[in-house]
Amino acid sequence: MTALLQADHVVAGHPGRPRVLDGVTLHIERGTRLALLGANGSGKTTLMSVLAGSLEPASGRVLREGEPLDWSRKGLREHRRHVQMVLQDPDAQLFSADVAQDVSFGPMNLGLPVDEVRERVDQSLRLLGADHLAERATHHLSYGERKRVATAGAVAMRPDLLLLDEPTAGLDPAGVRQMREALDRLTAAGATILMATHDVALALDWADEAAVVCDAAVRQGPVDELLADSGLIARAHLEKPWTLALAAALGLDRRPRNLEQAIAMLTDERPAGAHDGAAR
Amino acid sequence: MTALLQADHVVAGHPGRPRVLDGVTLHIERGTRLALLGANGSGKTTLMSVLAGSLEPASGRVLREGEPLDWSRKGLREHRRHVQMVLQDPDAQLFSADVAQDVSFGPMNLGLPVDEVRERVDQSLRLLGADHLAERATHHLSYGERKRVATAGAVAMRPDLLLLDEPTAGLDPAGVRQMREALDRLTAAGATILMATHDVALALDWADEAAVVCDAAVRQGPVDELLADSGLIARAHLEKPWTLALAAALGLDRRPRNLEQAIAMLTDERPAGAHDGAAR
Amino acid sequence: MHIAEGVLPPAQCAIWYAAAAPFVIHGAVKVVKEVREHPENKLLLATAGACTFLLSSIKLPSVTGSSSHPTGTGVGAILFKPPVMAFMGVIVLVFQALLLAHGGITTLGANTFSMAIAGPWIGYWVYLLTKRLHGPNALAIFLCMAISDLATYCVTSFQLAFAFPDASSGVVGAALKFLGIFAVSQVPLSIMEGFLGILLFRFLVRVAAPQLAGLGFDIGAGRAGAAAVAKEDSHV
Amino acid sequence: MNNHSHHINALDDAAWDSPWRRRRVGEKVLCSMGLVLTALLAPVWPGTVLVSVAAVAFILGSARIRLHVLAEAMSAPLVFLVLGGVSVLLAVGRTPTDAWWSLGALSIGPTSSVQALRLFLHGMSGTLSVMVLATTTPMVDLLTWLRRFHVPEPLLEIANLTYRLLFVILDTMLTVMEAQRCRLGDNPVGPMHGLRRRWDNTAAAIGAIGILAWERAGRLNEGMSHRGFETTLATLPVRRRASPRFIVITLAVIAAIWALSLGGTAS
Ligand SMILES: Nc1ncnc2c1ncn2[C@@H]1O[C@H](COP(=O)(O)OP(=O)(O)OP(=O)(O)O)[C@@H](O)[C@H]1O
Ligand SMILES: Nc1ncnc2c1ncn2[C@@H]1O[C@H](COP(=O)(O)OP(=O)(O)OP(=O)(O)O)[C@@H](O)[C@H]1O
Ligand SMILES: [Mg+2]
Ligand SMILES: [Mg+2]
Repeated sequence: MTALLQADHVVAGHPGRPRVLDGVTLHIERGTRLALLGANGSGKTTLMSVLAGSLEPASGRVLREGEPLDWSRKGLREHRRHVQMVLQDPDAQLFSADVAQDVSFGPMNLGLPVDEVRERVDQSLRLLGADHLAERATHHLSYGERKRVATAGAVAMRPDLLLLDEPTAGLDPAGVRQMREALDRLTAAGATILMATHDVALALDWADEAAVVCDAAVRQGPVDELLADSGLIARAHLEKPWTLALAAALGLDRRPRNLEQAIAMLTDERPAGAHDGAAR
Repeated sequence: MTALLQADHVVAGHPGRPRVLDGVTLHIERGTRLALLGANGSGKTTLMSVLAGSLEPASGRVLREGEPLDWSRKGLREHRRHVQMVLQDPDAQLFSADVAQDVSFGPMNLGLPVDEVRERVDQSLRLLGADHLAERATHHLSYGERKRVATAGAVAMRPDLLLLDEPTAGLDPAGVRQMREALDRLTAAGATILMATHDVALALDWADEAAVVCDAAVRQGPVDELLADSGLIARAHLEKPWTLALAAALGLDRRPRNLEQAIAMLTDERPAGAHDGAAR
Repeated sequence: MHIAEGVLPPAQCAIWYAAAAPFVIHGAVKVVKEVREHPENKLLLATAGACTFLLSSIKLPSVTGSSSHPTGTGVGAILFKPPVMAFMGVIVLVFQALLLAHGGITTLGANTFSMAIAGPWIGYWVYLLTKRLHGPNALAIFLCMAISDLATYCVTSFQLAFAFPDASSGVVGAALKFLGIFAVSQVPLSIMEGFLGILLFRFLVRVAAPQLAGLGFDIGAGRAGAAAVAKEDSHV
Repeated sequence: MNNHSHHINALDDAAWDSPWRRRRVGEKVLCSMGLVLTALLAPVWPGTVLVSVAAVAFILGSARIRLHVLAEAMSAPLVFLVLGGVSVLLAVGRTPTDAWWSLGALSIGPTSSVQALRLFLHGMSGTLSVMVLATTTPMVDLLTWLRRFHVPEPLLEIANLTYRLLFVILDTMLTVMEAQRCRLGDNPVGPMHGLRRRWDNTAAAIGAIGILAWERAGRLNEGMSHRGFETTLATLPVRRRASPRFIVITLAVIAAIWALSLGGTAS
């Protein structure tokens, strides 16, 4: 089993806090949707920086397709063709005043011919539903638009793995929906996505797997299983998604992941009335 | 009926967009919990700036206790004793080296004697559940802690009305819970609160009333009523809170506001046979 | 206070361009060398430039409520050293000319000379001299800020005087006239800027001591520009 | 942060939305600088007036910039020009024999008033000519264009980042100042409107803005390193179509101004 990307007993941190992560192991399989959960300051962003090759761990290894990451300039350049990270604050990432120019930054660094760069810029803006923004000034964009453009900048590198730091934070519900549609298009186009978020309902609905950062370590598993674990939830400052909480309160042995499934569960279960479902 | 604060046909905006708000009328009664909803860029923050006396409307009036706001230096000083606003980004409003000093900024500007300032600082940190932070350096605080300290800075002015711009954005679920508890303490202590948020479930659960900014105008009403209005929700880029969506999908004529009420609704409504099982 | 576009005769535009060029090129060479070694310093310099630009839109408190604003070149001179300011000053002046219609392109040389060269250099010399004479830090900062502001305005007055000698008393008379007129706003402003500088550095020492040390502030001069900044930046 | 049209970006906004955005930068520079040089070199009358008329026609007519944007932009240089004009108008010292008016050492005469008028007209026409460029060409386009003159790349990149950071930091600045206003930072209780505290507060605001700006630059640095930033900020060149017609019109207008001015002085 060679994972697309893998962290192996990683210890990493920052000057003031050297062991934010203390022996973290994580497997990201090709094609999964992985949600990264955890309290404020638990180390989600730190872990993503390690995976993106931007923060060298004090010990432990990062492996891509089974090969240890080479932290030299050359090795990192290669790594970034495969793994791209999008930060939470779009302003921390958009340096060019012109949207198309900004998105072209990564492909230009790859030394691609100008025509191919242009094509990639168009395509990635389209995937993010932001093609109409190409000629706008970065500082004229709304927050949600900037988020999408920042993501397009990473997508233009055609990475195998996208690391997204709270891509829906600060967006209005319609913006969240648009971002989710964009992520679905990316997954359909073959990308593997890891998304850090504080929104447990979103994680449950979107992800296949979850990784919870807690006490400087990571617990990985099926998202519905981890989010039903009350002990973990309390320790990691999370909360149970309402669908799971509702099912549990009604004594149903199901794990609906979203509103539709919850409705289905309740309508399935209602006609049968005094059905055993409730009698457990 | 004299509202605590009232906007009367307010037209306001910014140099590039002069009519972000175009004839907005809003009443804030003493003691209400008012949720301010709307899309990104709809003008929630702009409206709060007008109410706080930071942005003078092009036309229309702001009335406090029925008296039109006097936009002179003196008038504004008086207004800010009664109305305080907390911005979304906590970093931009902490400008002192340590927490206690920062919270004292407002009271010091009121020219209060040092002892009274000290007392206010203690009390407001206590209300926000942040008394243990008093001696810490502001730049060592976590995101959630900074949010609470920034709010304490406004609370120390002992305002009648607090305007909070997305106080729970970016917080982990435990942080959201703590912030809500703090708001409950503030309400118990007599404050009226207006909170801008993108979290419709939170709005429904917390607020009595809602004001939705949409198409440069505001619709005000009971929160459960506005959030059940599908037309308004679509126009304002919102979504129906899951509790309301669930009740509607199940064809129930109820408006549960949170998980507990949803559970109660479902257990009430289920056939008697199932009842005992589920009621555990 | 910058000289508006079109006001200086062509020959004088050329002269001031020529006078400013060596300083600007010197600064630019330094900056290029600096960022070749530390590409990450680009951002710090850009931040300094953006802040200098924006500083001119901050209103200073005053009793009368007039709308004076700081020029900020003194802070830049202390934090980033005059050669760097000479180059960043050009960028800021071009931006002010094209974004605010403040200054101009043909008068860029003259404005650069007064605001980005004379001001920072003279201010910085005074700063060093005060320190050399064991003057207190606050005094050094005050003098640097105030004098770099005053120097800028004196040079500008002379530039205008050369272009428009007084009909009866010639260049000297014109210079006195311009000095007199602009003194109304500039002398109080430079004093205010001096005080502001003291308060600003006091604030920075309280909340950002390590970064200041990283910039070479009060630790010893001689470190070129932003060299040390980048190292600090990683753990800001 | 979008559209923060503080007065800082009225011109910038206009430039981004201008119908001339698609024009080659070189053509716009030719037009603007051609007018500036004409304003500077051609005989004051009627040269400067014709240049002003041509510049306004280009800006309002051809580039369709709204009048109030131009008017607002011109208000600051106008103050300077009026101030400068008045100080040139009033001569000091011995009153010249041909003076029209005098009061003590002050006098107004033909020499000083011609000088003042010259200053004013040159300034007006020069500034309007630069506005042709400023209202139609965003700074990024200009910087990208400068590449072809082999300006060292790092310098252009610094200028580019300065421009981008301007708006990011402006946003921070407005927020910090609003936060202070909310807690009476600009309006404290005390003698002389709390002057002492206001000074402290202003220093704290500027310091806080500086520190936040610094932090943001650090974060942008991090963000860029995530995107593979090593030494240069290479981005896609923008494609633009050349317009011989525009060049011809520009040259014709400038030639006409010269012809009229020189003809005017000859007669
Ligand atoms: N550049 C840095 N220098 C020093 N400490 C840092 C730095 N970045 C993060 N930290 C610290 O490392 C810890 C983990 O931070 P991190 O940003 O990874 O948390 P997070 O899980 O992403 O939190 P959030 O949900 O708030 O984004 C925190 O205690 C934080 O204060
Ligand atoms: N200082 C400013 N200058 C110019 N335009 C501004 C300024 N602040 C906000 N705007 C514009 O005014 C509109 C309303 O902005 P506002 O911040 O009030 O929206 P909001 O409802 O708070 O959005 P969000 O949910 O994203 O916080 C937006 O189009 C925004 O771009
Ligand atoms: Mg994070
Ligand atoms: Mg807002």
